[in-house]
Amino acid sequence: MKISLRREQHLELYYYMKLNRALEEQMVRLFRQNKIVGGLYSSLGQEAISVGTAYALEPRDWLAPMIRNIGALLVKGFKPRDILTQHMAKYTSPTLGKDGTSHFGDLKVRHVVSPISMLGDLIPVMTGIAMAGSYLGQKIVAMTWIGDGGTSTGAFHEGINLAAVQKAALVCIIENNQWAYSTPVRRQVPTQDLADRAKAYGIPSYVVDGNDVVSVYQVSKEAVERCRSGQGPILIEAKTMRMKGHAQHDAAEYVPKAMFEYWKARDPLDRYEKHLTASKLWDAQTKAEIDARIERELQEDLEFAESSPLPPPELVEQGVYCEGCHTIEPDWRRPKEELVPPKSSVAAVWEVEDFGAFEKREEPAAAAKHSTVLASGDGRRHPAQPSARKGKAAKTPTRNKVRR
Amino acid sequence: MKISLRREQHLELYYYMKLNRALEEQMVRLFRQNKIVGGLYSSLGQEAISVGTAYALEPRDWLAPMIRNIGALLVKGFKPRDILTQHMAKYTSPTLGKDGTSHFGDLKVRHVVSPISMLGDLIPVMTGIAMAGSYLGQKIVAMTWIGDGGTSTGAFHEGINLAAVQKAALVCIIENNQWAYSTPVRRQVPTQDLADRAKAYGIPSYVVDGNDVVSVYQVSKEAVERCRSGQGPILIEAKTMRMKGHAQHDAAEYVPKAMFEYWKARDPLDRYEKHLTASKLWDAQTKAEIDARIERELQEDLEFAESSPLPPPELVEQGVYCEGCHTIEPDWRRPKEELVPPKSSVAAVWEVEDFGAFEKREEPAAAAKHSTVLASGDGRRHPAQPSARKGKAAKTPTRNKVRR
Amino acid sequence: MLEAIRQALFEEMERDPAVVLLGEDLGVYGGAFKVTAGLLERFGWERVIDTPISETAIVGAAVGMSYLGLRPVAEMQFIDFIACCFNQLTNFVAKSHYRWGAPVPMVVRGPSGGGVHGGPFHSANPEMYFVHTPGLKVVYPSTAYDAKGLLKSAIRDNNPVLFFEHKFLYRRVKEELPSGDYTVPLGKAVVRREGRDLTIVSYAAMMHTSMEAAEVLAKEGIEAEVIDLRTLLPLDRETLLASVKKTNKILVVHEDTRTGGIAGEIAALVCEGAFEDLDGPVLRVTSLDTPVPYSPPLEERFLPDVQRVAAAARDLARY
Amino acid sequence: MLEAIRQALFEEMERDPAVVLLGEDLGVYGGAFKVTAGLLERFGWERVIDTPISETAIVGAAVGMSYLGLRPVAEMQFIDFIACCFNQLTNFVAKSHYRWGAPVPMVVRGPSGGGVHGGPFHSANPEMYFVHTPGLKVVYPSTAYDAKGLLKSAIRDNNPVLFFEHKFLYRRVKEELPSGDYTVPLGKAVVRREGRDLTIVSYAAMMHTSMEAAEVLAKEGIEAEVIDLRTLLPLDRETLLASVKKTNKILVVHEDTRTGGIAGEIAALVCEGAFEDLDGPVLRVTSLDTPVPYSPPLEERFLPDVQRVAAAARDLARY
Ligand SMILES: Cc1ncc(C[n+]2csc(CCOP(=O)(O)OP(=O)(O)O)c2C)c(N)n1
Ligand SMILES: Cc1ncc(C[n+]2csc(CCOP(=O)(O)OP(=O)(O)O)c2C)c(N)n1
Ligand SMILES: [Mg+2]
Ligand SMILES: [Mg+2]
Repeated sequence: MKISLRREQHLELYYYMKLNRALEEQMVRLFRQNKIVGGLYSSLGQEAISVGTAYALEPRDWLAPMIRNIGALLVKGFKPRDILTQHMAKYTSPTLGKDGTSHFGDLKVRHVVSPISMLGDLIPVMTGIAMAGSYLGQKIVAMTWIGDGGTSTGAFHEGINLAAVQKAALVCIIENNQWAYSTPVRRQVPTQDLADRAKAYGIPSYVVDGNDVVSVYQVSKEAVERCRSGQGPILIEAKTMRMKGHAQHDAAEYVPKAMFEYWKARDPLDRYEKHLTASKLWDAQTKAEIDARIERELQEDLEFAESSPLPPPELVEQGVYCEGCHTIEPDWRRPKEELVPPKSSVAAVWEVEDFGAFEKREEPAAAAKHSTVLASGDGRRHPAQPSARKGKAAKTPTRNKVRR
Repeated sequence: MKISLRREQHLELYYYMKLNRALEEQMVRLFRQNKIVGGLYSSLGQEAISVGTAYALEPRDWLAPMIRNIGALLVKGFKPRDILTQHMAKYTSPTLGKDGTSHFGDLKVRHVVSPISMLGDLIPVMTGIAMAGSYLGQKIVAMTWIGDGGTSTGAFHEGINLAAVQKAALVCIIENNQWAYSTPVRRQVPTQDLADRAKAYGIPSYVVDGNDVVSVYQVSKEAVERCRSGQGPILIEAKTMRMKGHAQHDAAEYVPKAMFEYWKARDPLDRYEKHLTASKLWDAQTKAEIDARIERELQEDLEFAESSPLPPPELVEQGVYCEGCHTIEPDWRRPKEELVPPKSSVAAVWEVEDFGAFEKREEPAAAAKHSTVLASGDGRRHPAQPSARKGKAAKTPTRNKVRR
Repeated sequence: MLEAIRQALFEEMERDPAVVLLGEDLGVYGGAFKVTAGLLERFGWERVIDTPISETAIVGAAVGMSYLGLRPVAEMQFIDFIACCFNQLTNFVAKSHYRWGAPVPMVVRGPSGGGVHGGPFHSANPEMYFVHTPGLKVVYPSTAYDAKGLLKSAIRDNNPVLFFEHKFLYRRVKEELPSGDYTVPLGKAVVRREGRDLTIVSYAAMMHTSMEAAEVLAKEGIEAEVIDLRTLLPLDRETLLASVKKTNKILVVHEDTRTGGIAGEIAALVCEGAFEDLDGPVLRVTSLDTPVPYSPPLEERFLPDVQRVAAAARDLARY
Repeated sequence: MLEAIRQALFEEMERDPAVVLLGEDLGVYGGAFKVTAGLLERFGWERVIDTPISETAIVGAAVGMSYLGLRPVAEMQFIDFIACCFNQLTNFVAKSHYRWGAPVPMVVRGPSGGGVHGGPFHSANPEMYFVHTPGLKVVYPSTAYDAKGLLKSAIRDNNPVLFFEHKFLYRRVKEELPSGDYTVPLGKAVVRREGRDLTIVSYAAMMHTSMEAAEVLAKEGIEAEVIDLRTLLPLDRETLLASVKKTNKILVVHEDTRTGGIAGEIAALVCEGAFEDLDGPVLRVTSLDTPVPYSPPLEERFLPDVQRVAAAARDLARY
C-alpha cells in the first residue's frame, strides 16, 4: 500500500508534535510552580508515536491513550485546556477534577476511552469496542498503546488473544521506550523485538522507527485500514526512548548517560523539521506561523486553566452511579433485524478444520524458533486422516456463519 | 542429544501408562456407583504425556499436575490409593478430605505442588520454585502442564515471561488436546502450533507427538537437562486428543464423531504396546506379569479407599493457619555466606547492552511473521551509534553479576 | 431457577438486540450448567460469544461493548473465577461512571455458592468483595421469580451489576412464573414471612434455610419475620430498619464466611438507625472462617443449617 | 516510618538468607518510595529481584519460593495493584495451608492510603478484601516502631501476611527507634490513650486523626480511650471488648470506604461480646462510598478528619 501525505497533512503533523511538546514543557513549568496536582509524566522524545499513530484514525474511530499519549489526545480533538485542567485538578476539566492526568475521555464525540493506571487493562476494553463496532456495523477501528513494560501484564495477553480469535479491529502500539520506570526492556522480555509478542497470537506485526513520524504514520495507516477490512488485530512496535525519568520526581540516574545522548541525536521533532526543510515542504515563515499559533493557543488555554476554580467539595458524592443521567442508545449502522430471530438463528455446531494431530502439522519455516522434533518413538508415520473435512466445509471454526 | 531407554525403563513406561488408564477406568466405575465426590476428569488418550514427561524428572525435581496428570503423580511416587481417597473425599487422603481430585501435593518427599482450579496460576508458582531452587543451589527443574485453553490466561503469560527473564529452570508442557471444555483450540489461539506461544518470550519450544510416549520422554528429557544447565525455561507442545468429555457429566456431543475415530486409531497405549512387541522389548508373559501386578495393586488400594472413613466434622476448623505445626528450613546446597554481606554486595547499576534503536535491529529472518517495515520517512539511515558498549561490557542486563 | 434465568436472557435478547452474551462455553455447549442452552441457535454467533479462558478479557471486552451502547452479559463459568478479573471489575468497571461519566451497562453473572461438594474453588460466595466496592450493584436472588425479574432489571440498568446465581438452587427451586414481561426492582428487599418476635435477614440459599428455621420456631411459638435481601448493594436500609423497629431483634444468616461478611454491615446499619429499638444484640449465623472444604461431613459442618439458625433465633427471642 | 520499614527489611535479610525481596523497580531504583534503597547493593541480585510488571507472577513466584523454605517479601509498587493478583492471593496463597498443609511464609507489602492526591488508583485501602479471606493475616501499622516490629514478625511468621504501609505516614511519622532487634506480635491491638467516656478504635493514618480528636475532646472534658488495631486479621477481640466494657461506648474510625468496612465487623463483634455493656450505638466515621477523588477539595471531603471524628465522639459521649 502506497501511503503518501499532502503538504497540509505534513504541516499538521508538525503542528501536533510541536503542540504536544510545547504543552508538556508548559506543564513542567507549572509543576515547578507547584500548580500540578499529583505526578507529571513526560513524552519528550516520543511525540512522533502519539501523533503519527492517532493521525491514521478517522473521526469515527476510537482510541484510548496511555500516560505518554497526550499527542494522540490532541490529534483526536482535545484541547490543551483539557489537559491542563486535568493536571491542575480543576472543576473545568473533562472529569470535573475527579481524576487527573490523561485519565479522561469522551464517548460521544471524540470516541476516546479514559485509561486507568493498571497497565494492560485497556487492551481487552478496546477489543470490546472493536467487537461492538463490528456488531453495530460501524466499520470502526480501535487503537491503543502499551509500554514495553505493560506487555508483561496478563491483561495485555488476554486482550490481544481475544482480539485475535475474534478478528477484532484493534491496532495496538507497543511504545518501546527502552525503560519501564527503572527497568530496562530486556528485563521485561528477552527478545530483540517486542513485536515478537504478536507471534503468540498468530497476528501480524510491524516494527517501526518511533522517532520518524512519517514512518509511524504510514505503518499505522496501513495497519488501520487492514484492520478496518476485517483482517484482525495488528501489533506495531515503535522503537523510541523515554528521554526523561518515569515522572518528574525521577532523575533517571539508572539510565546510562550515553544512551540519552545517542537518542537526543535522533530527536523526532528535530528530525522532522529537517525533513520538512529538506523536502521543501515549508519555509521559515510557515514554521513561524505555526509556532505562533501554538504559542497563542497555549497561552489562552493556560489562562483559562489557571483562572478555573477547583471543584466544590459537594461534588465528591455525585456520580458513583448513573441514575438516569445517561440515555444509552447504540449507533446502529446495520439493520437490527439481522440480529434478532429468525434471521439470527444458526446451527450450534463447531466445524473443526483439521483434527490437530502431530503428523498433520506443516513443518514450520526454517527460521522459526522451534527446535527440531524428535522422530516418532515407534518409528512409523501414521497414515493421513481419511477425510478430516468430510461432511463439513473446511473453514475457520466460528466466523464462517457470521457476517462481519 | 541422544536419549535412549533401557528395557526396564521401557517396561516402566508401560507400567505407568497402563496403571494410569486402569486407575481411571476404576474411578469411572466408582463414579457410576456414586462413590466419587464431585467431578471426575479423564485423561484417556493422554496418558503418554503425563507419564513420558514426568519420567524425565529426577527425584529432587518438582512438578505440579493439572487435572489430567494422574500419570505424572504416579510416576512421582504417589499411589493409586492417594488418588482414590482424594476422589472419594476420605480422611485417609493426602488432604484429609479437605480438597479433592488431583488437588494435593507433598513438599517434603515427592516435591509435588498441589494445583488449584484457576487455570494458569501454577505457572508463576513453579517459576518461583525454579528460582528458589537455583538460589539454594539445588540444581532442580520444575515441571508443570497447561491445557491449550489454559494458555489464554494472563497468569500463563506472566509466569512464562518471568521465567524467561529469570532464566528459571521451568519446563512447561502445553497439553494440546484440541478442546478446552467445549471450545476448540482455534478459538483459544489462531496459530497452527501452540508452541508458537514461546516466541513471545524468546524461549525455545518443542512440538511433539503426544500419543507417542517415547518421543514425549525423549523431548522432555532433553528439555529437562537443558533447563538444569541454566538455559532458561522451555515450552513443549504435546499434540493429543481428549477422548472423553470435559468431565464425566459431559457427553462431548460438540466433538465431531470422525475426530474421535481418527484419534482412537492413534491410542497411545495401543501404539506403545505394538512398539514394545515390534521392538521385541517384551513378550506376552512379561505383559501379563505387569498387568497382573497393576490389577493386584489397584485392588488393594481400592479396598483401602473403600474401607477408609470420611473425615470427622471437627476437622473443618483446623489448619487455616500454620500455628507452629511446620518448621520451615530450606535445604541449602550452597554456602549461605555467598548470600550475605559482604560477599553478596554488588554495584546497583544496569548494564544496557545496546540502546534499542530501530536501525540497530538485525533484520528478522525471512520466515518471521513481521511485515516488512516501511522506509524511514526522512529517507535517511542514521549513522550507527558511536559505541553503545563503551565503558561497560556488553552482557545481558542483570545476570552478569550473578552466580547461578 | 435455572430456567427462569434462561428465560430472562432469552426475553431480553428478543427485546433488545443490544443485549449480547459472552463467556466460556456458553454458546455451542450452552454453558456449564446449561443456563444459556439454545441461545446461540436462536440469536447467532454475534450475540452469543464463546471466548477463550480469559476472565479479564471477558470483563474488559464487556466494558468496551457497553461503551458503544451494548448491554453485554458476561458469564463466569463458576463465580469463583471472578477473582481472575477482580482488578478489571473493581478498578475499571466500578469507577468508570464516577471518574469520567462513562456508564457501564453490563452484567456479570455466574453460578455461586456451596452445598454441592464443589470444594474450595467451585463454591464461592464472593459478594462482600463487591459490596465493598462503590460503583457496582450486587444481586443475589433466592427464588425463580426474583431471579428472572432481577436479571431483567440488571440488564436494563445503566450500571454494572453482579448477578450471583446460587447453584444449589438452580434445580431445587421451582415455581410457576407469570407469563409476560415483568421486572423486580434492584435495591429492594422483601419480607418473606411476617413475624413479631425477631427478624431473620438472609438471601440466596440461606433464605430457604431461614424460612425452614422460622417454621420450626413457629411450632415453638416464636414468630420470626424473614427478610430476603435480594440486592446486597445498594442495601435496602428502610426495609431492614422498619422490621427491626417492629421486632426489636435481628439475626443475620449468610452462607458467606463470617469475618467481614454482610452481617457486620447490617449490624452497623442497625446500630446507626435503630439502636434504641434493639432489645438484644444483632446476631449472626454464618459459614466458618475457612476455605470451603470438599468432603461432605466437612462441608456440612461448614455451612449454616436449620438447627444452627433456629438455635440462634431461639436464644435471641428469649434474650 | 519509611526508614523503620527499610531497617526491618535490612535486619531480617542480614539475619536470614532465606529472606529475599521481589517486585517492580525495587533493586536498582530502590523502589518507588525508596523503601528498598541500598538493599540490592548490600544483598545482591539474587536477593533483591527486579521483576517485570506482573503482579500475578510476583505473588505466584513468591509462593513457589516459600514452598522451598524461603521467606519472600513481595512489593506492590502501589498497593492498588494488589487487585491484579487478587486471585493468586485469595485462592492460591490463602488456601494453601488449609487444603494440603503447605505453609506459605511470605509477605506482600506496599504503599497504601490516601491524603496525598494520588487519585482513584494510587490511594487504595484494600484491607477488607483480605480481612474477609481466611488464611491471610493483615497488618496496618500507624507508628514507625510498630511498622518495624510488625514487619519483622510478619517475615518470621509461617503464614502469608499482607503488610500495608500508609504512604501519608512514610515521611510524616518519625520516632527514635530502640537499637537492637525487637518484634511486635501480630494479632495484638494496643491502647494508645486511656479514657473512660468512650472508645475510639482506629489504625494506620486515622489513628493519628483519632488521637488528635481525643486531644480536642479532652479539652472539652471528654476522655476518649484510643485503640490502635495494628493487625486487622486476626482481630484482637479481647482488647476491643475489654475497652468497651470499661467505656461502654465505641466509635470506629477508618479511612477505608464505609459499606463493608471493618467498622461493621467490629459492630458485630461488640454486639456478640459486649451488648449488655453498650450505652450507645456502635458508630463509625469513615471515608465516603465513592472512588478516591483526585482534586484536593474533593479528597478532603472524602476522608475523615479531626472535626468529623470529634463530632461523632461528642455525640456518642453525650448519648
Ligand atoms: C498493573 C500495574 N503494575 C504496576 C504499575 C506501576 N507502574 C506505572 S507506570 C510503570 C512503568 C511502565 O512502563 P512501560 O509500560 O514501559 O511504559 P512507559 O512508562 O515506559 O511509557 C509501572 C511499573 C501499574 N501502573 N500497573
Ligand atoms: C481461570 C479459569 N477459568 C475458567 C475455568 C473453568 N475451566 C475448568 S477446565 C476448563 C477448560 C480447560 O481447557 P484446557 O486448558 O484446554 O485443559 P483440558 O481440560 O483440555 O485438559 C475451564 C474453562 C478455570 N478452571 N479457570
Ligand atoms: Mg517503557
Ligand atoms: Mg484442552
